[in-house]
Amino acid sequence: MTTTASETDGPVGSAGQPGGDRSRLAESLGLTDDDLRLMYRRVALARAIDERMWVLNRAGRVPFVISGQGHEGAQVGIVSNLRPGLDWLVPFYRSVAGVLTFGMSAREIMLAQYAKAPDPSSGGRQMPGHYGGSAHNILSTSSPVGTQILHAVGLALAAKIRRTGQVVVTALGEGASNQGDFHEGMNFAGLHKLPVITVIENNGYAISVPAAKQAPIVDLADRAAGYGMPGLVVDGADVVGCWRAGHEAVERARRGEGPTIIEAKVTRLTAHSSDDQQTKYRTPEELERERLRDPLPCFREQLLEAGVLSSELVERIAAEIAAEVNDATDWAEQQPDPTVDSATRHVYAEDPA
Amino acid sequence: MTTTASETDGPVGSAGQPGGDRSRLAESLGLTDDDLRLMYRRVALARAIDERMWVLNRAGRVPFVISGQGHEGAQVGIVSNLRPGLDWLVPFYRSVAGVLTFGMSAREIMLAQYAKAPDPSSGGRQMPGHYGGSAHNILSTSSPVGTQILHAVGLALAAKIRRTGQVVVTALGEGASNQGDFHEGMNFAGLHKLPVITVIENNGYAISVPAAKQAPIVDLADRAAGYGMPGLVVDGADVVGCWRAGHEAVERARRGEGPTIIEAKVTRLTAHSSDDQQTKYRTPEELERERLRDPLPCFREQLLEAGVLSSELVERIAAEIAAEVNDATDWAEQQPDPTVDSATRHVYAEDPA
Amino acid sequence: MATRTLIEAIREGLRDEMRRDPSTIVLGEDVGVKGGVFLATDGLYDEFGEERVIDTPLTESMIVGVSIGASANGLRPIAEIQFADFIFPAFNQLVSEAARMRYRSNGAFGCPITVRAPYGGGVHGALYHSQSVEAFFTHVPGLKVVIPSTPYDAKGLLRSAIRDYDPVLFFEHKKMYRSVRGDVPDGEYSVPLGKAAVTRIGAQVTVVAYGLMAHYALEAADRVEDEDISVEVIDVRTLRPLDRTTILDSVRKTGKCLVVYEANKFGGYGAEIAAMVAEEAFDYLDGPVMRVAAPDVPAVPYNHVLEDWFMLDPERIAGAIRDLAAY
Amino acid sequence: MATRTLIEAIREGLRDEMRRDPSTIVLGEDVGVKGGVFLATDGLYDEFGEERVIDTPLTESMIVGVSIGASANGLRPIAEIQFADFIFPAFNQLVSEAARMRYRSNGAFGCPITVRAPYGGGVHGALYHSQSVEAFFTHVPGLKVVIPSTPYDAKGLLRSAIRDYDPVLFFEHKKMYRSVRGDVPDGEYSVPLGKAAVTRIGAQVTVVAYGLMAHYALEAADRVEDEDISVEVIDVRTLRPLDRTTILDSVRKTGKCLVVYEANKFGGYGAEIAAMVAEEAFDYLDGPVMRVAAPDVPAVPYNHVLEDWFMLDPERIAGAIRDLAAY
Ligand SMILES: Cc1ncc(C[n+]2csc(CCOP(=O)(O)OP(=O)(O)O)c2C)c(N)n1
Ligand SMILES: Cc1ncc(C[n+]2csc(CCOP(=O)(O)OP(=O)(O)O)c2C)c(N)n1
Ligand SMILES: [Mg+2]
Ligand SMILES: [Mg+2]
Repeated sequence: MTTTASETDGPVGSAGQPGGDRSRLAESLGLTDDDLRLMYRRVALARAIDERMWVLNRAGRVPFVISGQGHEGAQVGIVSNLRPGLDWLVPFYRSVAGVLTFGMSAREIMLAQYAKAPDPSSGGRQMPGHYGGSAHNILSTSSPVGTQILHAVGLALAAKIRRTGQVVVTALGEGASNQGDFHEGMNFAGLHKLPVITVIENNGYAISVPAAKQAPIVDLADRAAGYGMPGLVVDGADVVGCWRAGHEAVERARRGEGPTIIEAKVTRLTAHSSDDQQTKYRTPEELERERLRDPLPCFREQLLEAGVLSSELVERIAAEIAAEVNDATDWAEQQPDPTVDSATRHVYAEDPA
Repeated sequence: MTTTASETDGPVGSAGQPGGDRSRLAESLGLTDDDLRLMYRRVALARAIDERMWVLNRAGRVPFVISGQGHEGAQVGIVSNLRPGLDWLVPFYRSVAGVLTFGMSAREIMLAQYAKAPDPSSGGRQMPGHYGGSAHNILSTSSPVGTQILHAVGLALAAKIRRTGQVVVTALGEGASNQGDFHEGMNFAGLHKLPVITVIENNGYAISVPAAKQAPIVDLADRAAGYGMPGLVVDGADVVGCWRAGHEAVERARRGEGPTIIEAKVTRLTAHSSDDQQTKYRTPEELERERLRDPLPCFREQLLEAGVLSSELVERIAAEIAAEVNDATDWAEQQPDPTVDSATRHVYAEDPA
Repeated sequence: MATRTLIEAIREGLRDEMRRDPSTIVLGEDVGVKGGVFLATDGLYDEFGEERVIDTPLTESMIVGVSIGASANGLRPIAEIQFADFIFPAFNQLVSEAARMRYRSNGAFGCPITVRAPYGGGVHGALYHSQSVEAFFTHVPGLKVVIPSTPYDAKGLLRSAIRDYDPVLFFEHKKMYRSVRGDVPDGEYSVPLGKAAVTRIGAQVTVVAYGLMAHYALEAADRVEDEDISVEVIDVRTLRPLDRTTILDSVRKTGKCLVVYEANKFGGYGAEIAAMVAEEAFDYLDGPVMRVAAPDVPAVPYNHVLEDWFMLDPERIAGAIRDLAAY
Repeated sequence: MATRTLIEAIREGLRDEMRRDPSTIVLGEDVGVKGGVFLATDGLYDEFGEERVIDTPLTESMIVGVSIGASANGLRPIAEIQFADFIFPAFNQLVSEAARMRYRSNGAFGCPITVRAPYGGGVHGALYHSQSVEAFFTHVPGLKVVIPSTPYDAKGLLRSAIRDYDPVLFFEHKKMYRSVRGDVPDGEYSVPLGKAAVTRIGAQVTVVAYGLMAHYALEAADRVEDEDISVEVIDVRTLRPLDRTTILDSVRKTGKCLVVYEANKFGGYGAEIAAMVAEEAFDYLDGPVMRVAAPDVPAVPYNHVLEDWFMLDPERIAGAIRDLAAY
């Protein structure tokens, strides 16, 4: 598993006994304990950044939040299998953990949250959550749901034609998977056996519309068969299981054997966005119940039991993350807003050459 | 099975021994021999009208033809299960036999072919093949493929809400089934268990693009499972088999048990349209081979063997059909063209009341 | 008479029509239990049940296409597209199908559907929750396009739209939902489609606008009043079919015309009004037909600095009025 | 120099660019083995193989959406939409995605794709094989829109479109494919985007047109010549970005402007040109800016009587020129 620049000299490297003992769990996955600690750190960091976004919103410091609490396990598990710098990620607005895993820094995410001029996603032009960045091979994303699927398939087509060996991962919600673009994209991907992995992060709701009112089937991954590709269903609270599914799919794509649909059953731990009142359509009991499906504690327990994490290490990581999030927040808040004279730039290419 | 006005005093009624003996075949289907003869007559009539269209085009009498030679068996077999006057048909440009079966007359079809003022489909405003008519519960159809699926689903939604007991049949090509509207429509139909039957008439080509370049799977009906509905595959040359599938689907819909996708494997015996040169992408051998899948002779043989048809009857029906087609052609050709002063009518409702 | 916000007037219009006509249904994303993301349909689910108030899957083409089919079989669907920005997946169904059902069938079939959608900027909606998309539809014969600017008109025009026998696109400015209040009669009334309103009478300059800009135009007119510039303001209300007479009569009187719209200037709806005036009132013009509209960048950027830069305001409109008056 | 039909020039333009730039691919329905329903891509499949000339499934949104993604990963896709009438399923991908990729990413990503589509009436194409859809796209910042009227321009502009770094919609009038011939240089040349052409010099009336109407405008100018009406004709060629200077300079000279377009008049592209002229050349106008365009019915009906009624012809344009000249 590849670590990204910002992570190499992180706490994890220092945490794992260099070349030291290897847990059964890690061994069974062909990973090192450090790899697992890194995955844990990513889940925890994403959560911490995400929670900070909501704090800032409630404090009136940022007007809008849409994020991924409950989705982090699936994103980290799957995206950890990609090669930053080579592969592509085409995220959606819940992909906080996904873009972090693929190389975005906490600072870059906070820049988008504050919509500041240096924001690599859009220079403050898009709403927070619309991640992208050419430096990270993360394609710019828009708001209309489902459109990104076709872009991911197109990236994969180019990868195949140009023989770059790239693999593309894209993510969307279960609601978006009912859009026509999903059908057209999966059909083409299956037809040309393109190296693209489509992750349906099924959190059971499209804003207020429950899964039962969205589609007549329980597992949307079942639709993969109709596109001549494998469809995997994984529990989003089982980070290791998500990694396994991602590993299998990425390897298949890398071998040129074509696309995969992975449906991760996740939970939405927050309202849809800061504009939504979910208590109007979700009961307290349900919200309570859903907490049990939170990937963060589940993964932590698993790694503690496996001896990959110790309570000391958990605390150290938590402290380091807290510092990282504070730094990202303070730093981003101090960055300049985009200037009016920049507003007309980049409607068209500036210097074609 | 219901006959339509134009057919009641047709040759078939007179042909069958009134209340007379019943073939095993008819018995096994719960039909009478007359029903089977009527179906045969519809297939044969559709073919005769269709061939006439092409003759007229080659003779320079009509500028354009798009029609359904090879598709008639599936259309007659399935649509024969509907109740004219109650149910709905949402056809496509190959549905010559389908609309005939559902109540359109040879004259009405020829009016569309000549684009004359009395043409019930569009008053000569649309290209030939865009059948529709409020008198027959045949919804007006357009050229963009796949859009009609959603209209059929909408008709079925209204049928369910208004409790009319109506069943809706719509048809499209396998190429069109890859359009986003198919996905969105099937998902909604399955979700609300709507009384709509979607017939994919798979003739192996979307103009020049062969099935293998359209989708990664062989049987598009397999996609039905992803929409929580049954998917049936039938041989379009087996008219009786198509009737059985249609019967099963219509009964299910009528019982309120929801939609069905029927994929009929048909053959396209002509070029895509009079504008297409199919020899550029289909070999003589293939065209030769495909003739074996022609539903007309297949059905004729079957009914002769079953004793439902006799060679005399076949000839009499042929003669009557020839007369009917001549009458329709001559009559339609003499009808007036639409007038210029009618051109601005019906952009908006004329007298809302 | 009761005072209502724009959203309340729309909600009441929907409720009243659903009570009056059992063939009406409401369908869209989150319109049921949640009552819509702006609460335009709040309460309808409880009153009319899930059969007539349908929470649909996240599929706009289906929402419109199914409405078209249902309208051919005895229903009068009122569809909500959650944001006008998300109407594009349904573009083919609206333009190729809804708009032409009647014409292509030579009058055999109609398409009595209403498609509501919140539009407009100034709410931190950024590129995809702020657009003014009217020009994509006003060019389409067979469609009707309505943009109300007051609670009174919103309820009255919505009633007419729902009762209309043709497809009507009904765009509601989301910034006005709660910021604009006005009197709405308690009883039954409706405002006919196809009629513009002269919302301020003046002598020197005619300002033609709609939606939020119809308000800003009035504010701008106030600002220049004490500079002795007399402005007549016309609220278009129905963009298609357009009430040409009211606009032309006004311009023939004032001799000057300013068209204001929130959308991108190039190729926007205001271009049609300007072109019509330039063609049909030429002899009466004492100055160029001017347009004030949004800059030609894709849409409203998110950051407040950029958003403020993008959005028109009364002062910019007043500036154009001064220029035109001084011409 | 060699004489070419419009379709031959386009085919050569595609072939030459594909030979020059290995990152170009062609994709669309029937563009491969069949060579396109109008044979615009005939021969490309044999020369470049099925990897670079892709017969796609019947899915327009995919064709455009996949082109967008491929263009972000090193390819220059040239997509064909079989008929402009069928571009609407891809509307969301074109307007929400292709047009905004650069702006929304603050310049990080571009979208160098070319989308070709045959448009226009007069070929018995009826409601869905005859449309002029340009106005739906010329309103969109981020898109470029080109409509050539001669083989020379078609090849030269197509080259520029393919080499451009932004999404270009390239509309070709299907009636002109084989009916219009003209000289095309053998060697390498290109025609820049964003420049209109004065195709006839005159003094009294400026006629602005594009596509088939650019030819009809010239014919109309010939007809009124011996009535001593001197007409200047401008072929817009690139509708967005528009060459305002060439048009305004001409109108400031002639004092009269007629805009001709094949699409429905109301809200059509010509409205923008008329509005611009009325606003920026007002002081020079000796008559109203007039427009001649199609009637406001959904599209061209099929029956020849109705089709002839719908379509503009040189005589109708000449009539408008006479009115304007006499003004
Ligand atoms: C085409 C389109 N229609 C509507 C919306 C408004 N909208 C934003 S998110 C959302 C729900 C998405 O649900 P899902 O795909 O399940 O993703 P989730 O938010 O649950 O992760 C909706 C309706 C949109 N962004 N795009
Ligand atoms: C949206 C759209 N795109 C393209 C076309 C042009 N076109 C007409 S028929 C056709 C092929 C249809 O193939 P299929 O759906 O298999 O039906 P078939 O003609 O084979 O019966 C195409 C591409 C169209 N009518 N609509
Ligand atoms: Mg969801
Ligand atoms: Mg086919």
